[in-house]
Amino acid sequence: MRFAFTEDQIALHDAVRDLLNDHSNAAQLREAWGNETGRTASAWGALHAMGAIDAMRAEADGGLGFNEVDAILIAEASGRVALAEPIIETMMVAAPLNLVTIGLSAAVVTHESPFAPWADTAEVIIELAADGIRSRHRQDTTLTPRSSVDGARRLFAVSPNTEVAPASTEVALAFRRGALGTAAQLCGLSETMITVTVAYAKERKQFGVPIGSFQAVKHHLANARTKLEFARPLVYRAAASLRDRDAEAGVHVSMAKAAASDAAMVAAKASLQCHGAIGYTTEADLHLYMKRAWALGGSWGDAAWHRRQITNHLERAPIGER
Amino acid sequence: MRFAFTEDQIALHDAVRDLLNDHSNAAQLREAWGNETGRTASAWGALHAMGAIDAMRAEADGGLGFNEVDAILIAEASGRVALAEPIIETMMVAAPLNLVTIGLSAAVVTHESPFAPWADTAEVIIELAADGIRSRHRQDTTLTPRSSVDGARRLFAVSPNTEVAPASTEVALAFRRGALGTAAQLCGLSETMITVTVAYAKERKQFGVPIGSFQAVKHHLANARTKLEFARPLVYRAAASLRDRDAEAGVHVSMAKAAASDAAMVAAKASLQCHGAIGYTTEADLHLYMKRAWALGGSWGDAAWHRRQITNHLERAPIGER
Amino acid sequence: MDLAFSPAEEAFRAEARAWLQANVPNPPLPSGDTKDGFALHLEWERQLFDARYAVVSWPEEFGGRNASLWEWLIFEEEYWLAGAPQRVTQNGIFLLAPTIFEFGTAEQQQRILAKMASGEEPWCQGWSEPNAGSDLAGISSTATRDDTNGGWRLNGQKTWTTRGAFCTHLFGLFRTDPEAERHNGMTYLLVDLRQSGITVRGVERLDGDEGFAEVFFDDAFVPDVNVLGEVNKGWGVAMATTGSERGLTLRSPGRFLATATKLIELAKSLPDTATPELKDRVTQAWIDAHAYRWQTFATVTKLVEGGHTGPESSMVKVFWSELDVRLHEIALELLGPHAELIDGEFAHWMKGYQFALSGPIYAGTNEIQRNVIAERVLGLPRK
Amino acid sequence: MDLAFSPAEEAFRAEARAWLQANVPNPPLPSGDTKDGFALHLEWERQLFDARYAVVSWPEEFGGRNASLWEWLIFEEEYWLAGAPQRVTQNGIFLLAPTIFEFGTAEQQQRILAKMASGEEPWCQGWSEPNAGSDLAGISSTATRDDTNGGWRLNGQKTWTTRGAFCTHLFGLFRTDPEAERHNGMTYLLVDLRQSGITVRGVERLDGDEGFAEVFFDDAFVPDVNVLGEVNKGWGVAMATTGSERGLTLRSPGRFLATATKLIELAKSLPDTATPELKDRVTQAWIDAHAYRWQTFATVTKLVEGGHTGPESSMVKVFWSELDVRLHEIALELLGPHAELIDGEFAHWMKGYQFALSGPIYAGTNEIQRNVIAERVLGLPRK
Repeated sequence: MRFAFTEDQIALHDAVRDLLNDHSNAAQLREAWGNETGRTASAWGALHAMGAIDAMRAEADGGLGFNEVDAILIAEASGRVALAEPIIETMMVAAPLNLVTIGLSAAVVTHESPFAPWADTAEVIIELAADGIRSRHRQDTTLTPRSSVDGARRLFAVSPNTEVAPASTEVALAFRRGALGTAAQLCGLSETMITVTVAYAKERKQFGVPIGSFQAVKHHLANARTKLEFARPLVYRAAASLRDRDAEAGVHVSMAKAAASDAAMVAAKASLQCHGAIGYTTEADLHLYMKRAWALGGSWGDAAWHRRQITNHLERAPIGER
Repeated sequence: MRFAFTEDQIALHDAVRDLLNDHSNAAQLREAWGNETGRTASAWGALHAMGAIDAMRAEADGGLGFNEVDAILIAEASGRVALAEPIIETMMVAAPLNLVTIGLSAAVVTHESPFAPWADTAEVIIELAADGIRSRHRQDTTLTPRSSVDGARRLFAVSPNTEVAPASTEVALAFRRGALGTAAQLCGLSETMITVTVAYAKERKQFGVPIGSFQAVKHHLANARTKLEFARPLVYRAAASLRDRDAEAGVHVSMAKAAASDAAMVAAKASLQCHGAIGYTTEADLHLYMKRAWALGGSWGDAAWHRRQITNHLERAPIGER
Repeated sequence: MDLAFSPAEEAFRAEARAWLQANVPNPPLPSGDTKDGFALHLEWERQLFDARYAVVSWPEEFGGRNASLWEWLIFEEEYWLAGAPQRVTQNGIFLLAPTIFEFGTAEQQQRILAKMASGEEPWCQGWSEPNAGSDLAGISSTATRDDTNGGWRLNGQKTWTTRGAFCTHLFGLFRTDPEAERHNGMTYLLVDLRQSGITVRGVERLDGDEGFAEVFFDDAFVPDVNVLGEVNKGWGVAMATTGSERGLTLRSPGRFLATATKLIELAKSLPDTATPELKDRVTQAWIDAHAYRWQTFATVTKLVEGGHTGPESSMVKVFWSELDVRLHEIALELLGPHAELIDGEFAHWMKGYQFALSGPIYAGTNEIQRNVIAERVLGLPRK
Repeated sequence: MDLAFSPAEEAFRAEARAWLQANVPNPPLPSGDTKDGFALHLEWERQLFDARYAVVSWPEEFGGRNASLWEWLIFEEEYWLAGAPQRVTQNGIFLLAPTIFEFGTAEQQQRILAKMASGEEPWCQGWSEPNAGSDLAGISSTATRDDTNGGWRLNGQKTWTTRGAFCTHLFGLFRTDPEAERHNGMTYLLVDLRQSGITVRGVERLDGDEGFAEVFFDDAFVPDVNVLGEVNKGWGVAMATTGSERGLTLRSPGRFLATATKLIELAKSLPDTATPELKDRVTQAWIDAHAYRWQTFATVTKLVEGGHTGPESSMVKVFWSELDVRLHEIALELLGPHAELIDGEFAHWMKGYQFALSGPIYAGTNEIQRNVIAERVLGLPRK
């Protein structure tokens, strides 16, 4: 048993984090909200250049042969900056299955996430259906734009695919990777919301003292931090279970997504309340992260949906399972 | 519309409150915990002498002809002192149906409250069954004692009654009166738990100041007080609906019991936490009220059970019902 | 205890319901927190005013009906049940007007009230400043005596002024005695925003609407006739208003009953996602909306019989604001992956959620309200 | 990241499981917080000790197995899964012993540890005083120098001393420098309770057991060999212990996993009352128990690799204590009107609930812990 990342994994994470701080900071994210595609100017290219986008592709296919544990810290780092790029869809869903050309992006729809983010700039639209994975080039689909509360997250309804699905056993794995990557992003978002709120609470004064010295503010943020502390290990464990093709990996992913979604909702609410009125404007950066958290909390199965999968599992499972 | 009690009703409440402070204070309640019957030495007699026990009996039958609104403040006052007497069972269930001799006590079992409190000192055991009301003299039953966490609340399982139930339309009314009286008691208990905790928090010092000056303690108690503030009106409204034989009275009683049970659980938890270790001993009075709250919260249908009745109602009801 | 409304009250309800059914805009108006939407809302407010439904509880001379508190509550229930628009005049008619009725001169009442209610002169609230939010007594905007012109010169800044970019007038507190400390030396002033010396900058709210404003004062002028109450006694005057804000008038129970009803409809329309655990939470929220209604009825009975409300209003503010958040949270959970959409048939839930999130923050954060409950309702020590 | 235990660890698990299955008392022992129950528990502790399962992580010379942290965690999982009794020696072996290993002399270790682990000399904790609960630095019990006898004379009172009425020894803080303020001038002393000068009065706990005690000192004697660490440096020594209390050692994840498993069994056994909304909460609690397990695994990995734990342990304490309450609350809701019974097949849930309620209070209330999280994990200002 060793429940920690390797030095290499951490070094890679740090490199991705530094890259994203350069290419996807709050100002750059605001630009993405306002531009045509909703995507950042340079983050995708930079991530591609360092090999992150295609990291989970086999080395023979031009990737780095990363497994889910290798990739999960990249996903978390992308969440920390609310990266406005289809990284989970591409890095964790499409690329390891070789469904997209190296360097290009994919869009994904599932029953639990029927609108595909950034589909208009994707090479392929992938549908994770009950009976298998269907993949089409964007040009072969009709995209209908929908508006997300997250202004950078350009959503599209996709015209139905009437093709007979290719038989595939990978659909469960692909869905789990997508849900897991989203859970990791939610952990990153929680961390950022707490960080920006702590900074604000140390600086903002009322009644002659920083508002962060009030016990009510402290306890809001302590609760959020504690929720995150106990969500993150479930995400890392699910990553390892997926890597190991554990028979229970689906349950572990559901635990991770449920916990990460809940933690992000708690962090969002605590952060907004501690910001007070300034957090209620778009002038504070908080809303950039909070709205992404709202969107991702309900994507790839919300917390209640994942808990239901676990409940169903527990009704079948022998007692004592862990 | 006048949503308030009359001066007469308030005067009667005050008289009952004063009487109970004399006959059912914490010391007297502790005696009841230790004695053979679990009942107080003098409260029942005193309540009988002032006419409270049989208040809901028709005047022609020797009562005061009280309706549910007249009686509800008596029930609440009895909860405030955690009265160790079967007052709800007798005053609100048995007496108005003339099922018990004036001055004597009744015990009641229902599907949702299968153990009858203080049955061994009751004249009659009443069963509220789906098909009607069955009533037997205590001597015609076999009582098996069960132990409640509330040491004064002597519970008994009652041998099955195989008689054919008399057809009765009163069973729903009787159950609602019992649930409503219990809801009122829970409001009284919430009030007392908050009161004793506020007193302790003003007196107990840590770090050189009263613990009640800490924002965390303040907010625990503010939450409890707010829950009570919004539970009590539902109890009073349900009393009036029952009095008026409103077609929706059953729903209103369920709203009252659900809200009062939840409020009492919040008050109990906040009170214990604010007391700290002293509340975790039986030397503080808090436990007398808290344990009664736990017991009554689960009796006559717990909060979840009552919410389910309302959910079922809402699924049938036309939209716009209020 | 009498739960029935009188025949006259029921007749008033029927009349209001009929008028609203005939007149409520359909499809609903766009948000009143944008420039164009605000203008459309003012047209609606004018229509209400002309039918004498804008301010039913006011005296007839100012456009009201002398309606009782009960009738006012009935009207509010019908108003929200009919799906009628948010009141963009609300900060004037619900927050400022009660203060003018209590502290204003006859001249002020004549000059201000009817135009406020008709929407001709919409009012915004100038309370908060960049360094004075929860700590309202920390304001630093000044009003300096201008004897030459018989009035006051304003300097400083207000912020988070709801709909400030669209209103013609502002009411607020300004420091008139620079020597006085904290709660003293403030004066309640009524400011015409349509003058040089005032700059209004719209601030984008969470939901993207320009619903907030920063208001900058640079020697703006307020004549003496626009002092409300006594000079240097503004804090006491303002507290009467914040009492209104937290009390009966801002968030009538009808509003949450209407939302709860819509939530039940939503759950019924989504049988696949309305799981028993979500339906249980819908029911809980529905119970809470009714609890708020009956708690209000108890308060109104007390007021009608000559009683007063006190710090209990802080419990009311905590309750409705957190109920409003819960109602919308449950709706968003019902909507699952559709919750994030701000177009289409469900968009109003996300919009409403964002609006609801302001409830625990404005009009005194719920943290401050809980302090008030603990200290002034329960008697716990301040320090 | 390697989620598998080694073959040796799995072998240890199998061995422990087999031994526990063969030896765990069945039916379960009565509560260890009564005089008779305590004695029966000491027999069990002796049996554990003889099989070298009492303190698996200790060196062999004191009765342990030199087990790794992983093996210790494995043993704890098996221990609770087997339904084995609460450890009545826990305050000694989990709170005092780590301090003795760190600060104790070789003589103290030889004299004290094995007898503590075997249950021959059960230890209780003398931290709290009537006026020093959350505010531990506010203690006023004194230890005065007795040069004649080469030791210290104790006066004052300790309270809420868990199982104090049944233990032979007490460890705690006493003021040795009356001039020093608050955190200074305290000494960590090891006290033999079996002497004149000490009066122990049992205090009834919430659940009716005599699980607490007040301990009165009236010139009781402690020889110099029973000073732990340096004189007047007791606060630092004690803080090492409270670190243990909040950290890994007191509440192993196995305990909550076992409760969560029992809760699932309970829900399955009560199909009529296990509504979907309650089952959803059961699932949530089960997720939380696993979250605690994996968070612990992350901490253990860090410790094994030479790292340290810091104020993060306050998050752990908040999490397990509130999880324990939730687990029992859900069980009581499943039991409905049977929840209040303290006899019969379900009685252990109400008993367990009452025990769980102490979790957010003792070892530093969760309010204090949240302050620590805010100030020392997040860096918010103290004042």
